[in-house]
Amino acid sequence: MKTAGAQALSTVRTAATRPRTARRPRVAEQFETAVQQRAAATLGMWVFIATETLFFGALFFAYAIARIQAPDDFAQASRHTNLVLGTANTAILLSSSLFMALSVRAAALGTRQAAVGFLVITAALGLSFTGVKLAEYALDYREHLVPLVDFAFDPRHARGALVFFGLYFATTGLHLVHLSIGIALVLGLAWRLLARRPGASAEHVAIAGLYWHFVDIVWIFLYPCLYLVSRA
Amino acid sequence: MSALALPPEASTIAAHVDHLLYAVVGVTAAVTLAIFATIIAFAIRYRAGSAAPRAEDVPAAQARARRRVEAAWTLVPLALFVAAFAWGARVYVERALPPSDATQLFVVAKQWTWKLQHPGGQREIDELHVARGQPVELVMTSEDVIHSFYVPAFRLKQDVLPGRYTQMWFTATETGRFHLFCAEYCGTDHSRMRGDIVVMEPEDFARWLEGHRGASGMAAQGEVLFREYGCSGCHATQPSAQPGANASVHAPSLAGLYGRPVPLADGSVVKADERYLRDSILLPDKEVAAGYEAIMPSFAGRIGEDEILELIVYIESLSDTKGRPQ
Amino acid sequence: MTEAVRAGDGGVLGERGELALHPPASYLEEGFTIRSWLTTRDHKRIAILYALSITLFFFIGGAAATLIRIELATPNGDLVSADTYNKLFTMHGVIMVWFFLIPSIPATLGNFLVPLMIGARDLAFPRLNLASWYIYVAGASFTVAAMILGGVDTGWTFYAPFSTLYSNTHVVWVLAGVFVVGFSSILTGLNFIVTIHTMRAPGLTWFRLPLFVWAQYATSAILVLATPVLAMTLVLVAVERLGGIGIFDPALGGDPLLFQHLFWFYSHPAVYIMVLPAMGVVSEIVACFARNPVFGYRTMAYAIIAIAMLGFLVWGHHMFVSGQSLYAGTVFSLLSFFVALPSAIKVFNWTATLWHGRITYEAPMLYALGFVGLFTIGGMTGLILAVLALDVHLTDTYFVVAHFHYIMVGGAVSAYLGGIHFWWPKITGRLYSDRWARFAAILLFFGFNATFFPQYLLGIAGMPRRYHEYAPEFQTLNVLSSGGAVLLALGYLLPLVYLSWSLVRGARAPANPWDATGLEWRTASPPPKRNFAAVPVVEGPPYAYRPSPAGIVRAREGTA
Amino acid sequence: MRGDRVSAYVWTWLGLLALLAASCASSFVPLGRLNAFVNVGIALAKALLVALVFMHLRRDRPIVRLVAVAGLAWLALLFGLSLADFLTRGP
Repeated sequence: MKTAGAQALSTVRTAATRPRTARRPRVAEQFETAVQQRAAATLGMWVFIATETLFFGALFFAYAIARIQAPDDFAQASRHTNLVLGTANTAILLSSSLFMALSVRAAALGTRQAAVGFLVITAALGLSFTGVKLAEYALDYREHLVPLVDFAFDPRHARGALVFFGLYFATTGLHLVHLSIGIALVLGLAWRLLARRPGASAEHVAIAGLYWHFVDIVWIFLYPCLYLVSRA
Repeated sequence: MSALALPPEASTIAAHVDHLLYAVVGVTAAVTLAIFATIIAFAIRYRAGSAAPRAEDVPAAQARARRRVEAAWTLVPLALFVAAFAWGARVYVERALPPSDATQLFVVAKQWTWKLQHPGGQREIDELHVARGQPVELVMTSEDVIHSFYVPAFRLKQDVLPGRYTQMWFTATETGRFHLFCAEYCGTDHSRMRGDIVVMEPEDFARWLEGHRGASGMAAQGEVLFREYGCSGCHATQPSAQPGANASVHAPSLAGLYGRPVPLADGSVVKADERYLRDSILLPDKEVAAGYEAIMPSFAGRIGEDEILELIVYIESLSDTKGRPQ
Repeated sequence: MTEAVRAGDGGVLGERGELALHPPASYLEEGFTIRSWLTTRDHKRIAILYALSITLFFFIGGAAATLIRIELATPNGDLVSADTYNKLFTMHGVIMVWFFLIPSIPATLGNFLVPLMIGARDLAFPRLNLASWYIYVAGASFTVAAMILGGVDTGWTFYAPFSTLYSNTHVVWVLAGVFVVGFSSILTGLNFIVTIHTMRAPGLTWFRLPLFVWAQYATSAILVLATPVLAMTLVLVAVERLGGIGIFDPALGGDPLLFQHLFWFYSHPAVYIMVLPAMGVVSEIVACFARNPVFGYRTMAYAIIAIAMLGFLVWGHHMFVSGQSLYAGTVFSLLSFFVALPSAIKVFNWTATLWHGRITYEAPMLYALGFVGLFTIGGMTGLILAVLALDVHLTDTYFVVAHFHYIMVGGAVSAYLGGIHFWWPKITGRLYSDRWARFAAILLFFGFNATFFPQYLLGIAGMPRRYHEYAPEFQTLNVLSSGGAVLLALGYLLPLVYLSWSLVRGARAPANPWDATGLEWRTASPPPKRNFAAVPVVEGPPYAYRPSPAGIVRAREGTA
Repeated sequence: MRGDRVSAYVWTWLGLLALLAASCASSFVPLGRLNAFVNVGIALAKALLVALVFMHLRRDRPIVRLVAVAGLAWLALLFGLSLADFLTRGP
């Protein structure tokens, strides 16, 4: 037991001797080592993903309860979504995740050119998803499926269908906002990697990758909830 | 006012709630005082500079003390909690299950008044007359936002929701006038959404009913509506009778429907209670009876909450299981 | 073992553990311009920014409360109209919950102390930390805008369908304000979780952490997991209000109980967001002034985690008469008793911490003991509300109002003030008048009880909450309550005066005025920008107040 | 991420596309309420693949895995305890 009436402590390392090796990623002032910094960044992104899980989760929950209230209306409404475009878009997004993962790997291995190339493909796939989605919105508009703006539906199912399409636009819209942020993030990262700017390391690519994959997972759940309620 | 400022105890369940309240308040107050006494005793005895002996090695003394007290002060409260839960749940369930001989009364809440109707057709606003000793079941709904039917003297409260029925029941034990409050915030005049429950001796209540008799009872009014809204065109109301005038339409007979299990088109079975009847009028496509087509039009937006209640009372009156006097 | 450092010497650790005679400039001296404050990334300065903002909102919310209490002195609505009254209690609730209580301890004391207590130079994401404050300001602006536009009358609970269809006030502005401020909480929580996980000083294992840090950690977990659900719920209210999409309103095909489930999934754990940090503060203070280790330290840490987790399982107890199913009500009641258990254990452990102590009664200790007393009453009455049949009578009456004010004001605000008094010398480098501070603590304790204890009786007597006018038989108790509120209001103004005074005339504070353990006391008061000149290494348990060498006791008496 | 092989990623991607096809096809088979469960099941499987392989959860630190699970676990609480009400309403 210590004699001092306080939490025993001593000092060994000083700020001056803190290991500042010539590793590429810069260590911010508050961190001791690059390892600590990377651990903090990864954990931070995962905590953010946990938050986002609950954010989208509450929306899915509202969807579930609304669907329990009006199962037939939801089934009818779902048949009016565009299955071909929806499925194609899912495939596009899944493929984008492949290239994102490849980019993270390339960056970790230090092959800068490959990492940049994969990032660009990822962003391009993200952009095509956005394009298809917007085209789909245009078709929805033509079929009078946009609540508030122009909505007409079989009156027997209109009540639940309005809720369905309200949720359809809320969920896909929110997803699209997240995806757009992801595209901006990925393109910015690609540019900075290419120009050898600071703020673009393998670590940054890995963190952006986590975000990208999460947005992908959200869509994985949206797809059956919106497009596949009832096709039989 | 009684001890604890309780309002008068005027229903059968109020007595049960009060026993529970005295017991729980008694125990929690005793424990609270014991904690405070201990804190004050320690605060004085172990003030800096006092002569009270202290352990040489306090962490070790704490560790020894923990072994003695920790299990006790975890398990004893736990046991008390489970007991309080069980007792509370028993009275809660009692509150939820009305006796079979209860008279049904109907409540429609609306910003910021209570509309009440007796099965005999007597209507009241912000006032409800009931007989002492007679079990009463309230079937309640709201025309706008959420309200809450609260009678402190009965120790009862139930939120009144738009779009569905909630129930509560009581048997008044004391005559007199008792407060009725809206307890769920409902907008500007929430605090004025108050009324009175008037409990009368059964014979006085019978006289009151007689004196306030409307043109006809709820079931009779429902029968009129049944024709006016065209329900009788398709639905039969006599057990063995032919379907309605519009014989080409295949619609389920309503005779003896109330209280019965109804097989639905999707294979499930529901009980034909107030909720089912209400939803069938407003959302006919939601639960279609097996063997029938979903051809009934919805009456949502065309029919008031009190009219729906009258129709329901009428349909109930077609059933033996819970026939209502007209 | 390496060299140990003596506490209470008033010295500061230098580069290699020696006492430095000329400590580095404090964080307050790093810049004096407004710009230096508004662009700072120093967790300590951000804590000050938060402290100023929430103090402003505390007094705005308090002013609303004062008007409410004056109005309720008579049974008739003679001071303000019914609409104004409804807007007042809505504003009081919204401001006190989201713009004062939720950020109170985490964003001020937590922001200031977590890095200091774990021996770090800053939080893991300093820029994000500053962003949190700006997000708070943005959310506050929306809310203030709603107030200026004419206010909102939904109550802080925003129950649908009143909020989605029937209220004619500026609901969407307040929804936006609360939505935005939620992200401020989330980012603070995220920052704390990552910081506590990755940036503890060498040797500072989990079970050497001060309970304050444990409490911040658990609180952060709640912030991160519950707040997004509230955010989405508010979005759905706005969608239904603006777009007529029937999520909650049955007239459009929605379910009003869905709103209540989503809302309380956040708002019940939110109570623990307010009270867990308070428990952390009280553990620090009680141990320090009893000169004892916290009784059952590990149990206390586990209890914090248990409360945070079980707190998520009990939201349905706000809905016993809402039309929720009988089965769900019963389940939620049983679970509610389970969350009471760790809270009870904490009260027992604080009491036992006094045992064999050498207790002194400076202002922070008075606030802490006030917390224990008021929290106990609030907790016990919470048990009464968890009993199903009793809740049927008491819910939505003044009993509930009294109960949650005992927890949030008697509990959380007392602890917040206790913490401010405890760490004031560390934060500002100044000593305040202990005499005035003790007077304020005692005044607040009695003022609080005078205000809120009568409300328990009002609730039992059956007076519903949110009533602008009430039946005449409730007047006596209401007058008592309003009278107490005058004392309470005076009590809250006092610290504002003497603490401000200390900034001008207060004596310079030594590094460790209370002879407390914990790393935050091992650096100068106020601390330098980077907190520690050298990275501290921890080699022992927290709260090592005993065995207490005679020298330290003497030093304490010298400073008193 | 360094240690992963490209082929592992490509196989995962092919698996995801196969699951997508299965999900889409299954919705044309009339299974009644079972359709919804099949759909959610397949979505869970896809999400798990992405999380474990692309997001490297299978080899990340325990705390990271704990955080990832916490998000889902709390969501399950929201669904589970609320459904305790929604599914037991009625008489």
